[in-house]
Parts: sequence; C-alpha cells; structure tokens
Amino acid sequence: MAYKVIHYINQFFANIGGEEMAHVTPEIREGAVGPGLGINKAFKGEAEIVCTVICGDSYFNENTEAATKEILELIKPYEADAFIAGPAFNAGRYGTACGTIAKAVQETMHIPAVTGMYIENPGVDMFKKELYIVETSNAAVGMRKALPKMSALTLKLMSNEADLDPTIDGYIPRGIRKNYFAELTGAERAVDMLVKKLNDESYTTEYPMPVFDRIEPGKAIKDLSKAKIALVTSGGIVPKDNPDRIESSSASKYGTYNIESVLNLTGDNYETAHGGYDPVYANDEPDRVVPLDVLRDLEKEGVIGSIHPYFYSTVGNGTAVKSSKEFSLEIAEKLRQDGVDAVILTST
Amino acid sequence: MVKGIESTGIPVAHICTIVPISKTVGANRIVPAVAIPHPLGDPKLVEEEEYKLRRKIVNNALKALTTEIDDQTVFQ
Amino acid sequence: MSVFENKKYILIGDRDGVPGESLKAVVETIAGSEVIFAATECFV
Amino acid sequence: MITVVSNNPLVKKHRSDIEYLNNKDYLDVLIRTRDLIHQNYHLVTHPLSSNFLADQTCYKTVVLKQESSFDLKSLEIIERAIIMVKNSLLTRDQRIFEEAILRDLQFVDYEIIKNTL
Amino acid sequence: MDLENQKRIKDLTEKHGAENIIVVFGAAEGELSGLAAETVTVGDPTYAGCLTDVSLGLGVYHAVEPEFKSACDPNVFDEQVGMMEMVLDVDDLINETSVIRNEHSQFNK
Amino acid sequence: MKLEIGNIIIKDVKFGIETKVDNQMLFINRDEIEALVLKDDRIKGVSIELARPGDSTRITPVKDVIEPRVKVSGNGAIFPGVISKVDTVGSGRTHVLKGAAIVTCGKIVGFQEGIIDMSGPGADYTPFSNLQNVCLVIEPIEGLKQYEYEHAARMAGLKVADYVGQVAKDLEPDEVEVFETKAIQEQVKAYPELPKVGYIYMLQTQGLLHDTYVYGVDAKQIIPTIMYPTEIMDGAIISGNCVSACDKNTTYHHQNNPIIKYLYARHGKDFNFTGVIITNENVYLADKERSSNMTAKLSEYFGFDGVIISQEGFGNPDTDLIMNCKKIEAANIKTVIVTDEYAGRDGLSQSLADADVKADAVVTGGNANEVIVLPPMAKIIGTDAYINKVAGGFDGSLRSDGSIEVEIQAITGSTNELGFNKLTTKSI
Repeated sequence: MAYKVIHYINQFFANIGGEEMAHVTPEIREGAVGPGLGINKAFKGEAEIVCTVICGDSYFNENTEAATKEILELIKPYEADAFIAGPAFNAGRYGTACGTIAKAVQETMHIPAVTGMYIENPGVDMFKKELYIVETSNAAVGMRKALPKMSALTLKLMSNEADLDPTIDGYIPRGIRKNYFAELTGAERAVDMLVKKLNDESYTTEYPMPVFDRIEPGKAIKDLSKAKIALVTSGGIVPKDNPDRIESSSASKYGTYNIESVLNLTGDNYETAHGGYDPVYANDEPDRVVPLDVLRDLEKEGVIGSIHPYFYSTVGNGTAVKSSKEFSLEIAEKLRQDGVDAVILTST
Repeated sequence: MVKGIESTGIPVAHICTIVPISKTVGANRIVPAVAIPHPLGDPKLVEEEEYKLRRKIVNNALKALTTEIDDQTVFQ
Repeated sequence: MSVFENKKYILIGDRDGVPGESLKAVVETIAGSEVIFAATECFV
Repeated sequence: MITVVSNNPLVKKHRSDIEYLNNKDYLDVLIRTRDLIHQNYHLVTHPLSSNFLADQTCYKTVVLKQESSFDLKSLEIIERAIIMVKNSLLTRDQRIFEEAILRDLQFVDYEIIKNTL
Repeated sequence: MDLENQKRIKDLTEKHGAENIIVVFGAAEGELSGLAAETVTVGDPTYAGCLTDVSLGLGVYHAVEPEFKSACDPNVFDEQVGMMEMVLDVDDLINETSVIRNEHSQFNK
Repeated sequence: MKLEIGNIIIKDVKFGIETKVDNQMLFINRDEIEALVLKDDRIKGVSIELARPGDSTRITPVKDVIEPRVKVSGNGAIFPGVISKVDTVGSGRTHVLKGAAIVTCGKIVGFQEGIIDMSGPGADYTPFSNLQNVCLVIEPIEGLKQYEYEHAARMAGLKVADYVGQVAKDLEPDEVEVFETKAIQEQVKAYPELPKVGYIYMLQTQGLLHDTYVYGVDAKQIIPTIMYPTEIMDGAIISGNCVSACDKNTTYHHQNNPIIKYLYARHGKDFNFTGVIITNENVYLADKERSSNMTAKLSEYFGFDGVIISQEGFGNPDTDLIMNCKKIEAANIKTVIVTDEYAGRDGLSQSLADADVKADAVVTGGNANEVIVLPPMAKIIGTDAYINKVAGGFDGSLRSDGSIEVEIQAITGSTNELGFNKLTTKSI
C-alpha cells in the first residue's frame, strides 16, 4: 500500500491569490493541489498526497500558535505517514510557516517532515537543526528540481533508510556529526589536503569551524548628548508578577514596558522571569540587569539626550539568543519608527 | 536579538557575561559584564561601590556606541 | 506550406532577451499570421 | 598570588588556603572559575586539565591569578569548557563513585596540578 | 511564467483552438525558455499558475530557432532579433526549447 | 640521516620452547618472558596471553601497544634513553617483526578503558585487531604507588618488546624500506623547486598518566625542538599515556607514525619533507603560549611553506592545537590539522574545546562519543578487578546477553589523531 502524505502550501501556490489573499485561514482539500501534483508524480505510486492544507502566510505568521493548532486538528484524521511543506524558496514568511508547522507535525504526530527552502530563507537558520530542509533555488523556477528531491527524501524517511547524506539527498546539513569509514586513512587525507592547500587548489575541511553570524556594525552615534537611547534585555526583567507571562527560558515572546516616569528599577516593582540563573540578585536590584538608574543620572547630567520611554524584555539563554530573531525584528522596527538612535542590550 | 536590531542600522552595545556567545550571535560592540546572575552589579559590594561599577560598564557601552568600528570589538 | 503560415501567434518576449514588440514585428512578416497576444515578461 | 578553586579534598589537604568547594561537582568548579574570570582573574591552568571530562571524574582543580584587567582568552576557554563538561555530565559513568576510584581520581587531579600549588 | 499571462493563454487557446496557435518566446536564458515552453505544453512546472496540470500541448519556438527564423523575412529578423542573437546563448535556447517541443507539443511541430 | 627498515612479516603467534621466528610464525617462550617481567620486584605476577586476529577475544584495559624491533646497525639501540643508553637513533638499519605487537594491560588508577576486540564490530575500530598480540597482564605488589606501577608496566612492555625483537636481528627481511632526510641545508637544496613541508608533532604531557618520553625525557619539560623523522621511526618517542584510549598515541603509533609515512611517500614529488618539530601539551596556559610561540618560530626559521599539525588527546590540548595553528598561519605558513571530536552521543554538541577560523583545513578521526555495541567475547584478557566491574554494569552498559554498549572512546586507537585509521566524521 502506498504511503499517505499530507502537503502544506500557502495561498499563492493554491491559486487563491497573492499578498492580497495572505490573510486566508487554514483550509483542507482532498488530494493534491499545486506543487503537490508534481510531488505525486515524483512519488511514482510509492506514496500519495491524501490532502493539502492551505493557509495564508500573513494569517499563519500573525497567529502562529492558533494556526498551528488549527492545522494539526485538520490533518489529524488523515493518519498520514509523512508531511511535506512548501517548498518556500526565498519567501520569508512562507518559510517560517513551513518550518513551524513541519516541526509541530514532527513533534506531535511523530511522522517525518520535509520542507524546501532557499539557503538564505530565514526559516533555514530557525529550523535546519530539527528538520530536513531541501535546498532549493531562490524562486519558483526551481520547482522542477526541488520537487523530485523533496519526494525522494520523504520516501527515504518513510522507509526508515538510515543513511542520509546532505550531499546526496540534497538537504541542508543539520549539523549532526556522524562517523563513517573513509576510503583513505586520516594521514593520507591530511597529506592530500596539505598538497592542495599548498597548490591553492580547493579542498574540503572535514570539520568546518563554527562561523560567526555577522552583520555590518551600525554607524556610531556622533553626538551622545542628543541621542535617544533604548534599553533592551534578554535577562527577563519584567514588572512584578510578570503580566505578559514571559516564559522562564528561551521565551517565545517579549514584553514592552513603559518607564517614562520610572527613575530606577526596584525589587518592589520589578523582578526577573529568567529561569536560567539564580534570580535573587536580579530580584533584589533589577538595575543589576537593566541599568536604568545609571542611565537616568546620565540623562540628567546631559551626557545622553534621552531614554526611550519603553524598554523591551525577553528571556534568552546563551545561544538561544539567536532564535529570538523573529521578534527581535519586530522590536527593531518599533525602535526605528520611534527614532531611537542607539540600543543598550543586556544579557545574562 | 543583536543582529535583528542592528540590521535596521541602529547601533547596539551588547552588555553580556559570555563574550564568546555574544560573538557567535553576531554582536559588534561587545561590553563584558560582571557575572551571570548580576551582569551590571556585584552584591558583595556596598551600594555606592556597586553603582560605580554599574556606571563604569554603562559608560563603556556608551563609549562603544560612539566608536566607529569595522569588526567585532570588545570594549573593556 | 510551412507550419508557421496562417497561424495565430502568442508572443512572450523578455525584457532581457527579445522583447514582445520585436517578436511581433518579425511574426508579422509570416504569411497569414495573426498576433493574438504579445507580452514582454520580466522573467525571474 | 594565585587562587586555587577546587572540589578535591586531596588538594585541600596539601594546601589550606584554597577556595574549596566542598561537596560540589566538576561543573560547579568551572562555574565559580568563570565568575572569577569576570572579575579579572586570569587562568593559570587550563580548566580541562587531564583527559577526563565529567563523565569520567568529578574532581577539578583550577588555578587562577588575579590581575588588573579582564582576559578574554580565559573567558573563551572557560565558556567552551563549560559547554563540554555540561555535555559530558549527561553520560556520566557511575563507576567513578566507588570509594577506591574516587581516591584515584583525587590523586590524578592533584598530581597534574601540584607543581602550581 | 507570469500568472496573468497563463490565464490569458488558457482563455485564448479555448477560444481559437490549440491546433491554430503557435507560441514564440524571447527569453534570455535556456532554462527560462524551457520553463515557459513547459508551461504551455504540459502545464506550469512551478505549480503556481492556472496552467498547473493543464496540458495545452501548444507548438512552441524560441525566436532564435532556425525553423522559425527561416519562416520570417530575413531583413526584419536581422533588424529586430539580430542583435540579441549575437549575445544570447543560442545553442542553449534551441536545445531547451526544442526538447520540450519534441516531447510535449501536440500541434505545429 | 638514512634509515633502513627491514620488515619480517609475522602471520601467526604461538607459544613454543624457544622465542623465535620460523616461516612467518612467531614463537614465544612463555617462561622466559614471565621471568623477564618478574625481574622487576614491583611486579607480583604477570600472565602472558596471545590474541590473534579473528579470535573471540577482548583485551582490556590496554595500557600500551609496542612493536618488537631490533637495531641491526647504526647508532644506538631500541628505546634509547629508556631501556638502552642515550644515543641518537634514526640511521642505519632496524628490523621489525611486522604484524606482531606487545600489549600491556593493567589498571593503574581509576577504571581505565582501552578495549581491543580481536573480532566483531569493535575490531573495525582498532588497528590492533589486525596484529598477532602478545599480551602482558601485569599485577603489581600490594600497596605499590601509582607512579611506580605505571613505570613498572611501561618498562615491562618495552623490555619484552626489546627481548622479542632481538630474534629478528639475523633474519632476512621480507621487505626493506629506505627513508632519508638530510641536514636542513642539503635537504632544501635537494628539491629547490618544491615547497618545504614540516610536521608539528604534539605530544600528550599533562602529568601522571598523560605522559610522553623523548629519548627518556619527560616531554612536558622540553621546549619544542626539531627532529629527523627517522629518529621518531626508530623509537625515540615512547608513550607513558594511560588515559583516553581512543586518541592516545601508543608507542606503536609513535613507531609507525602514519603522517611521517605519507609525507615520505610524496616527498620529492609534491613537496620537500624537511623535518619534524615535536611539541607538548601542558596544563599551564603560559606553557601553551610558550610552546606554540616556539613551534611557529621554528617553522618560520626552517622555512616551511606548509605543515601538518597532529594532536593527542582532547579537551585542553584543543587549545594547544588551535594556538599552534593560528600562530603558524600568522607566519604565512599553510596548515592542516588532525584532530578528533567529542560531539556528544547525538553528534549535536560542540566538537572541540577551542576553535578558530584560521583552522580551515581539518582532518578528523571521528566523534569519540558515538555509541557502539560490543558483543560478548569467549575470552577476556585483562585484570580481574576491571572485568568484574564491566560485568557489574555500573553504568548500565552491560546488556542481558553479555554485550556491552560503550562510546567508541573506550576502544584503543579508535579516533587516533595521527590519522592512523579511516574513521572520520561528516555533518548530516
């Protein structure tokens, strides 16, 4: 019997419409729609798309939690063997949606999930560890090449073929280090590599050093005494009793708090939501995490122009700071609109 | 977070306890803090001393924000 | 008689290649041709 | 003037003026070390001295020196060491908690560090 | 291919009959010409437009293909296409387009 | 310096009335070997056991593996400065019982792993499963201190290797290989058009159980120095390292350093292999700085265009490795580094304790944390105390069918950082 597969696409590929229809709510259609037709062809009868879930990109991204839940409910009755989302190419919100829903399906339904994206799609960084993301070109012209790869990988995953290799199966490496026996000994490989390096020929390192994710530094502020400075923290400082219920680790949201009339953060009114460290010191004196007291004094002394009337707070543990990218863009946009000149971001 | 904000062009001074992590998340202006439970303070110090310490770190951050840089820089 | 004569033509030009207008001018030299649609796409 | 952070009773026995973390684990020593580095202490010995991670030992002694400036290299080393040791705790071999083995592990940790003391 | 154009081609084909229509492309790259040709023969390979899974089977040519070129007035052709013919990868365009035509065009080959 | 290595191929090992080689068969007189080991009054007992490729045998805990050799001509003798007087080796002729090894077993401190399975899946991970092994299971006298025990076990292995090697002295080798490196000036002139290549050989030197000896000197006390490759091939470096089974270099590894072997193989064709710099891996950061400064300076001084840097062990030596790499690259010398990884059982953790973008050419010997199931073996060669512990399955590694589930770091030589094996790692 052929495997049953569920396919997720956005409103565009379902032929509902472009940006103007991105608000549509999740719907389910029997059988394959749009790219699913190509996936079915590539399955060559070994598997079949039993239904297609369609959701508008805006709707999904603005109601991630609700949309995920709705979709999971919709597809549950189909008892599928695998889930395919996209491909999303370089569409950022479509990529995020594909990644989010594929991950949720994988975790709650315990079936393999595959999606496809262009390497620079923000969804890649967010989900490549958890998901098999087939690398595609940056636009729909790559559909012809993407679908057979996604189909083949899905078939492999469903049949539990263990040996997957990103260079063969076309997915973006997930960063799992796996042993295997090479053709040559390490010493032979080392000497080969050295010869290539000496001759300026290309070679492939067997362990790429972790690279720093970089962005151009913002321009320095010219006149501090006129600058509007905002405070942002991943140390989880929130008003007492955590009104926004910011989670204690790797939070999925952030809080915006007015500090216009606040001179310093005291333990009476503020606390930390951060669960990653001993909270006593931060609860006693929240200025130890968000230095409002010092900044107010500097404002009074005219060293800085002004303090942005809101501070933004979330909880990030260590490297998880990275995954807060989605809402950091939102915060960034607000700061930009409000004419903030510089940001002091504190992390624990 | 740092990258997200700085992608709009607003300079960010990242006061953090774990400099290597700050580097890996792509911060450009890095200001080392005191320690994890209290990045901008030290409960062992008396109040005024602690304020001074905090002020020193904030001043470092301000110095970072007014310094033109091309590459990741740690401001001590 | 070649396959090209007395046909209706749909012309999809390319801004970076041969534009629709040029295609039209060329096709109109074919006997009995009729251009029913001509466009210049910006292929991406 | 050096500062010794250790949870090894054998080290404590040979040198009394150390920061002795009684009944604490390998990782606690590293975290205390990290906190000291944030206060301008520099590492004198590598925190992963010996080829035992926390899966194979529970003792650790680190020697530091207080200086007037912050040392980034020390911080980078301790942060990476903490990641590795945290990871190795997940697969800790319970044989290390046997009395005779504990004594051996104290001995190895002490031997490697003793010239600094 | 542009979604609007897909719709127009579909309507025009219904109106005039596939056997009466020839589609000529001016695409700058072989792959794009091939994709467009595929769209109006077997269906939209990007699965985005209304020609998804619709097989029109139209006759397809790229402007620089010799068959098409020879059917036109050489002076006009030179004037309108000659310039681009020199800069484009003609072999690639011919190859990609003719493969689709030979395999998937039902009419006017 | 010119060294001839004469290999006498050994295809089987048996006990016999005389220690000798006959028709590729090595005979061992058990009593003689036993007597030799027991001359050391720190050793109470020793049992001599044989392990052949394909046997259902597990050897553990392995301390060292040594190749039996004899010096036929030229300066010095086997293991100079340790069991023979200090003389510079690396020239003349040395005979090797190729295919045989002396394996020492003993629980020095704690529990040490170090498993050699002679058959089954574990055998694929250790090069020593292919050898005819003469194993010495050493039992110390009551109350012997760890240092003394380690020393006694180390000496026993070397002495037996020397003793067994003697039988090769007058034999006609099956094959003779010749290796030559000239003094630096001449060597450079020999291939003026080829890039000059060196080898930075990092030695484990952290202290008790983590030691390496060069001409008998504890290498933690050296500052990096230059050597002819043939000196190392001729036994100038021996292992005193009892920990980190998977990535320690046994004496056998030092005697048969594969990087030296393959550098010689392409010497005169792709490059001019001009010398080896040995350096150490101490626990003091100041030592690390000093030693890496020295390797970079010597590399520059000898005009290397490229070097291979190999590591021993993991954790703090990662810092030495990266320091060496960074500083040598900073001297505009191209580097390739050879290491192994501790990426966790799931392969998702940070692999090394240090990193730098300059290290852009890395060869890895595998992820030491990867788990393997070793089936039960009919025979166990090793100390009883240790076996009982494994059998007790303290960490739940013993399964009901008698197989054990361990990380490959328990297997001797599995992720060797001299590139001895084919095992490696990729990102999936």
